Amino acid sequence: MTPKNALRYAYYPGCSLHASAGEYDLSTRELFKKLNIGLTEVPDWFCCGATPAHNVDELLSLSLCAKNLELAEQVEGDLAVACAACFSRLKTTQHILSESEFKRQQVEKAIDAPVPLNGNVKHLLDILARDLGLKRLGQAVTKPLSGLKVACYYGCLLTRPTDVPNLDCVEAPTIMEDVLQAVGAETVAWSHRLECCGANFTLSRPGVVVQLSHAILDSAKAAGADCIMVACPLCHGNLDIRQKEIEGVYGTHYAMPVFYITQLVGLAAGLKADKLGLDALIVNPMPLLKEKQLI
Amino acid sequence: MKKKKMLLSAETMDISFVRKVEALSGTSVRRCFQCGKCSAGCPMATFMEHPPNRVVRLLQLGQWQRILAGRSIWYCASCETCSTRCPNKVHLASIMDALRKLSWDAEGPSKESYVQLANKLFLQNIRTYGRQYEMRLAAVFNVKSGQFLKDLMLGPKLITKGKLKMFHQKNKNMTEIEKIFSRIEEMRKNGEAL
Amino acid sequence: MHTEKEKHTFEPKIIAFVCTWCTYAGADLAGTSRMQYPANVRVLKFPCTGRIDPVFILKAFQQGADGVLVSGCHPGDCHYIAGNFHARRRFAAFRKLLEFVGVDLGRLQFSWVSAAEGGKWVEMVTGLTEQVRGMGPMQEFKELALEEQWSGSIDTPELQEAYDQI
Amino acid sequence: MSRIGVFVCHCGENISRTVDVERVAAEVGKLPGVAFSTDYKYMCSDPGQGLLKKAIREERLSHVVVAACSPRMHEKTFRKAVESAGLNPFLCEMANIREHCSWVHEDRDEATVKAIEIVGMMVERVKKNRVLPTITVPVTKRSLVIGGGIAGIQAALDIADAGHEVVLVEREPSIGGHMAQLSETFPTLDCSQCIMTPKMVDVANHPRIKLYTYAEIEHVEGYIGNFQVTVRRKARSVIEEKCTGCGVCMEKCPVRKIPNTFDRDLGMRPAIYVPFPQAVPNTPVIDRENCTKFKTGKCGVCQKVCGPGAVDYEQEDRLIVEPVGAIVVATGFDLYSIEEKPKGSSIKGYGEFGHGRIPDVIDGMTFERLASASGPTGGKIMRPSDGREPKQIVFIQCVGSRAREKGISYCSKICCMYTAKHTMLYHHKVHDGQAYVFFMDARTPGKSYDEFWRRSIEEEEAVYIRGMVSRLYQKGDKIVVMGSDISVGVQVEIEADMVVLATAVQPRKGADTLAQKLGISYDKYHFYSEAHAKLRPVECATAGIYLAGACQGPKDIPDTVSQASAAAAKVMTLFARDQLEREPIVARVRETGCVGCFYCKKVCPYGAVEEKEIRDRQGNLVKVVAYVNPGVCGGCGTCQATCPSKSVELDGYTDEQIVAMIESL
Repeated sequence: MTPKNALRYAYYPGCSLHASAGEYDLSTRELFKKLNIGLTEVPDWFCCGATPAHNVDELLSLSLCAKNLELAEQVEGDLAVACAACFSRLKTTQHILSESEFKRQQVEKAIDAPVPLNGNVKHLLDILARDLGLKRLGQAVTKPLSGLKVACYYGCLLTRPTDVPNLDCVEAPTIMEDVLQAVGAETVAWSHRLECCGANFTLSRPGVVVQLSHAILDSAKAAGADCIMVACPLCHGNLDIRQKEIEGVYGTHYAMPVFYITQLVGLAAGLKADKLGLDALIVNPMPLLKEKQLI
Repeated sequence: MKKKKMLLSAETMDISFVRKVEALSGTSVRRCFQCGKCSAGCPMATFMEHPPNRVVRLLQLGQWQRILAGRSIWYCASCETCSTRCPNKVHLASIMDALRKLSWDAEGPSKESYVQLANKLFLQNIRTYGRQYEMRLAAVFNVKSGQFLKDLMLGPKLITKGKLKMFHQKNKNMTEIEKIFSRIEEMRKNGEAL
Repeated sequence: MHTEKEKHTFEPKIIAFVCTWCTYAGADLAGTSRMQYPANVRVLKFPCTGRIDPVFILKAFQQGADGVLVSGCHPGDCHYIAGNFHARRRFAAFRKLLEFVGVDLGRLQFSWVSAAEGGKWVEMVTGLTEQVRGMGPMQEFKELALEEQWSGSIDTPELQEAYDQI
Repeated sequence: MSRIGVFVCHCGENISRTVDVERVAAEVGKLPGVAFSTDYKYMCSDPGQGLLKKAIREERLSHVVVAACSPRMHEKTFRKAVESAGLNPFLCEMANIREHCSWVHEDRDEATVKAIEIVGMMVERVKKNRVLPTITVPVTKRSLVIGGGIAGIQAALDIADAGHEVVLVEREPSIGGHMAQLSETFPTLDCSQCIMTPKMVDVANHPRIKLYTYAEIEHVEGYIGNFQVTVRRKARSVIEEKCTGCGVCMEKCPVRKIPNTFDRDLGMRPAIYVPFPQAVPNTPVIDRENCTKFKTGKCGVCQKVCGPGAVDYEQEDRLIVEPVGAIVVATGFDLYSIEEKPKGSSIKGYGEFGHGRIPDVIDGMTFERLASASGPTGGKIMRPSDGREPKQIVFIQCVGSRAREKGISYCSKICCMYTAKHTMLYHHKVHDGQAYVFFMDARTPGKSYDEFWRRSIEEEEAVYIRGMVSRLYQKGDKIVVMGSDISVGVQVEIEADMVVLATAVQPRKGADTLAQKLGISYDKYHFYSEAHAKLRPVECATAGIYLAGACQGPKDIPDTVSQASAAAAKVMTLFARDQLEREPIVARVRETGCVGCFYCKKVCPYGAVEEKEIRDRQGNLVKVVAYVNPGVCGGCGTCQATCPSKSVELDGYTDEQIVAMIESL
């Protein structure tokens, strides 16, 4: 039984969380359980279309997102989204369709249903920092992440673009830092928080990803970070999975673990490594966590 | 093509194409005053033969063939840095989307077949499975692009880490997704949608 | 972009009561900027919205107006210090009255348009015209007008006599 | 029966392109009361006016309607013409068929019908127009100048030199404004202080200039020739008459570490201070927020050391009423701030430039203070963070200006020139340094301006890069500038030691509040509006108030000085007469109808309504009625709309006239 005023959300994991980013999904579910926040997965959700869809077919992209928004209406509560790309697409769809009557009519025709435009689409960060609140988040901490120096990486899509009402200040966001500081970690000031990692070129042009992600890893290391924290499966893929390759190309050595936000917050909330899927990370985080006595 | 002299006249400046871009993107092309801030912040500019500001400039001159012939639009990462920082509220990321759509529709010539191929497979996957199936996406991409050995070293590691699932859940509601795709195709056929 | 002009079956008549310092100047600016708006509006210039007697609005409806727009300076910007504040209070009360007698308030719009807001003027006029077009012609007051003749002057012999006796 | 003449203007093609003017003249000619109607190419031209006058005489016209442009444009012109033909000017009205018709519609038929209706409406109105006598009022030959920057100083000196008294009000403790902060000026590289301070001293010594510094406008009433201005003299805590300006108080003040705003916070000042050594008046002021005496009650050092006993902690704000006949507004500008949320502004800051959090990213005015020989560094260019001399310096133009996204779409006009000047000053002071400028366009229209800009490139070796900067970030002790050169089409990255932003020129904070006190209009950015963009660029639409300098729009020093002298000339023109004719648009009370409720008195914004007793021949009080003083009445007509017995009427806007217009539709 959850109390009446408990937080409850419809949950849209997105494709990656059911595949390459399984640990993000796992840690999210476990953390929210621990924090007494209800998550109900939207039944039969579809892919949001991600970048490829809006890249070549806006109508398709809008329709896929609109369909998902419609499906989410079945579940009580605001829509919680974990992936930054899904979040951006769903938000942007709401924005575009509420601005353009013409596009809304087309999309409604395509999905054969009215588009709910007033539902709140929230990123996990928003739920942790604002709905739950930093204070309550702090109270849930059993093992503060003291001594862990984290570079918070926002990437492109979490705060952009300006005209869509979004997560935080578009050029100087602090929401990730706020959350991490609330759970006792130290955050570093660094320059590449908002730079692009190469995104979905990981499939078609991995060379691009290597170049761009290298700059990000370099900047985080220069700022003295122990690890990087992300809130996007694609950013994670590029920084974590391709890290070894980048080291090879540039002859550098980072060994910089890349965590999902829910993994770090979960760790502070006292969740065990197996519940956070830490073993699924390519860059092994265990030496670092042991050194900081967090595990 | 790119070094050929531009002969400007009312006939060679294809403004109807610009109108189409404006309608699709919902943003003004003429408003751009070529300050170059988009190109200054573009993470992909070094990979493009026409930096973003020049793409808009060519568009202003109605020279879309020059844009579509190149790979610039396919190297845009959709990070939206340009749109976010444009002093003039030109939503360049949307213009890029519109250009890609028009190029895609026209089966336009492009030097960038890999990105197009990846996009095509991605959308096919959605149509067939409702969700993205990364293992299949990567495997088919490698086969189709002829890069059989690409990321060969990553594969086994990802599978052991549980990151590439050999089998995946198929969406139970597949008819719905097919309907969306076919309705859109229908609308396009009837000229109701761009 | 040039759009093909639509032909409508009903062209509403809109009367605008505006102050000379802000809204009239704003409408002038719309002109000098060559903005386009529907030709349905007729502008009556007043020194200040404070001068606008609610009776004029009734009169306009009687005379066949389908919509009335009253517009002056933004609060605080009045050339006559505070005329628009008086107007605002007066019209707040007057709206209630109009609603009571059964006038659809969608036909009457109050707004602030400054001398710099040519665009806003165009928006207001276009918006009201389209809105009133959707509502159809205003019938109620036209019938009344036939029965009653209001001269605008109260110098009737009866009244004069009454005053002289005070 | 009235014999109305209607004159329809083509305005070249401006009207006739969309309105069939011949048809308008023909249709209107059929209206009852219209005796004559015609159309002409340019009614406002000399032959056009001649046509009008001739018709009045030959056709014995009783009223005139000119269908042309906005009355705001040419009403005066035509009323004058009518008057010279022997008619009362208020029997002439204008029908606006240009701004309100031909320019805003495309359909010729629709526009013509509308024009006929507009003219018809004015015909009905003019029938009810009455002969109005001109009202004359006396002129107070004193002038108020608001703002003591170069614009206010120039206007005050010109008016005072012409023999009229001037009250100069400045908000800061000293006059001088922004020009006093500048190091050198373009395009001659004159030292700003050297040309400015003599003028400041002239103001202080002028027998006909009354200077109120540390003072603000509290309240303004009245009208052209007869304003009553209340000035608030803020408590300086130092009695100006007693202070000798010896400066001992400032030396002894124990509080020393208050950032000096005059030096853009680069230097420090005590709690009792003058903003800069050449201040006029050279009288200190106590900053009560930071003074120990005011914070804790203890201290009092300045009072103890002051020989003449000028320090007065008890001093309070004083209100002074000054009668003046004309007002010159010269409140100048503020620089746009790139902070996250500039206070009290809807305009966005620059997150991509770090919202002003990187210490060595400064604005142009801060660079002026660094370069100024009398500045906090003695003219040495050094970084605010560590005092090192920057060897790579980057200037970025158009920060805030021409940035619709941030809320400002205008060009600030002065930045191209002062940035060119900055590169020169930098090169003169740091010989082994390199200056880079990121710019979109170089706008250098002005005498010797383009030559100056070219010199900064060709002789002073500044590197100009066409393209805006996307982002700045700190990397170690360097600032990385991410830009692009759009001429070459490649990205540019510079590791700079210092970055100078040419931030936009904005009106002073509170410009809107002052405008409301003065009853003048302003644009959406809060720049004050001139009466006519081309032909009346120094006058406000409100009679008797004139504009000088950057409060009207971004301006450089020569333009500001020219406009200030022009405003002064306008004031002198006004003061050349003893009596002033004013528009007889005033309210009159019909005493027979007035019931003496005095609602009109309550709503009158000018206090023009008085109580008047009516007595019979024996002297018995019959009743008390309202009386409107025509000298004070502003002509808004609020009384008329309020009067329950319809006993007060505004001449020129009577119920009869308005109802006639409504009925014509």
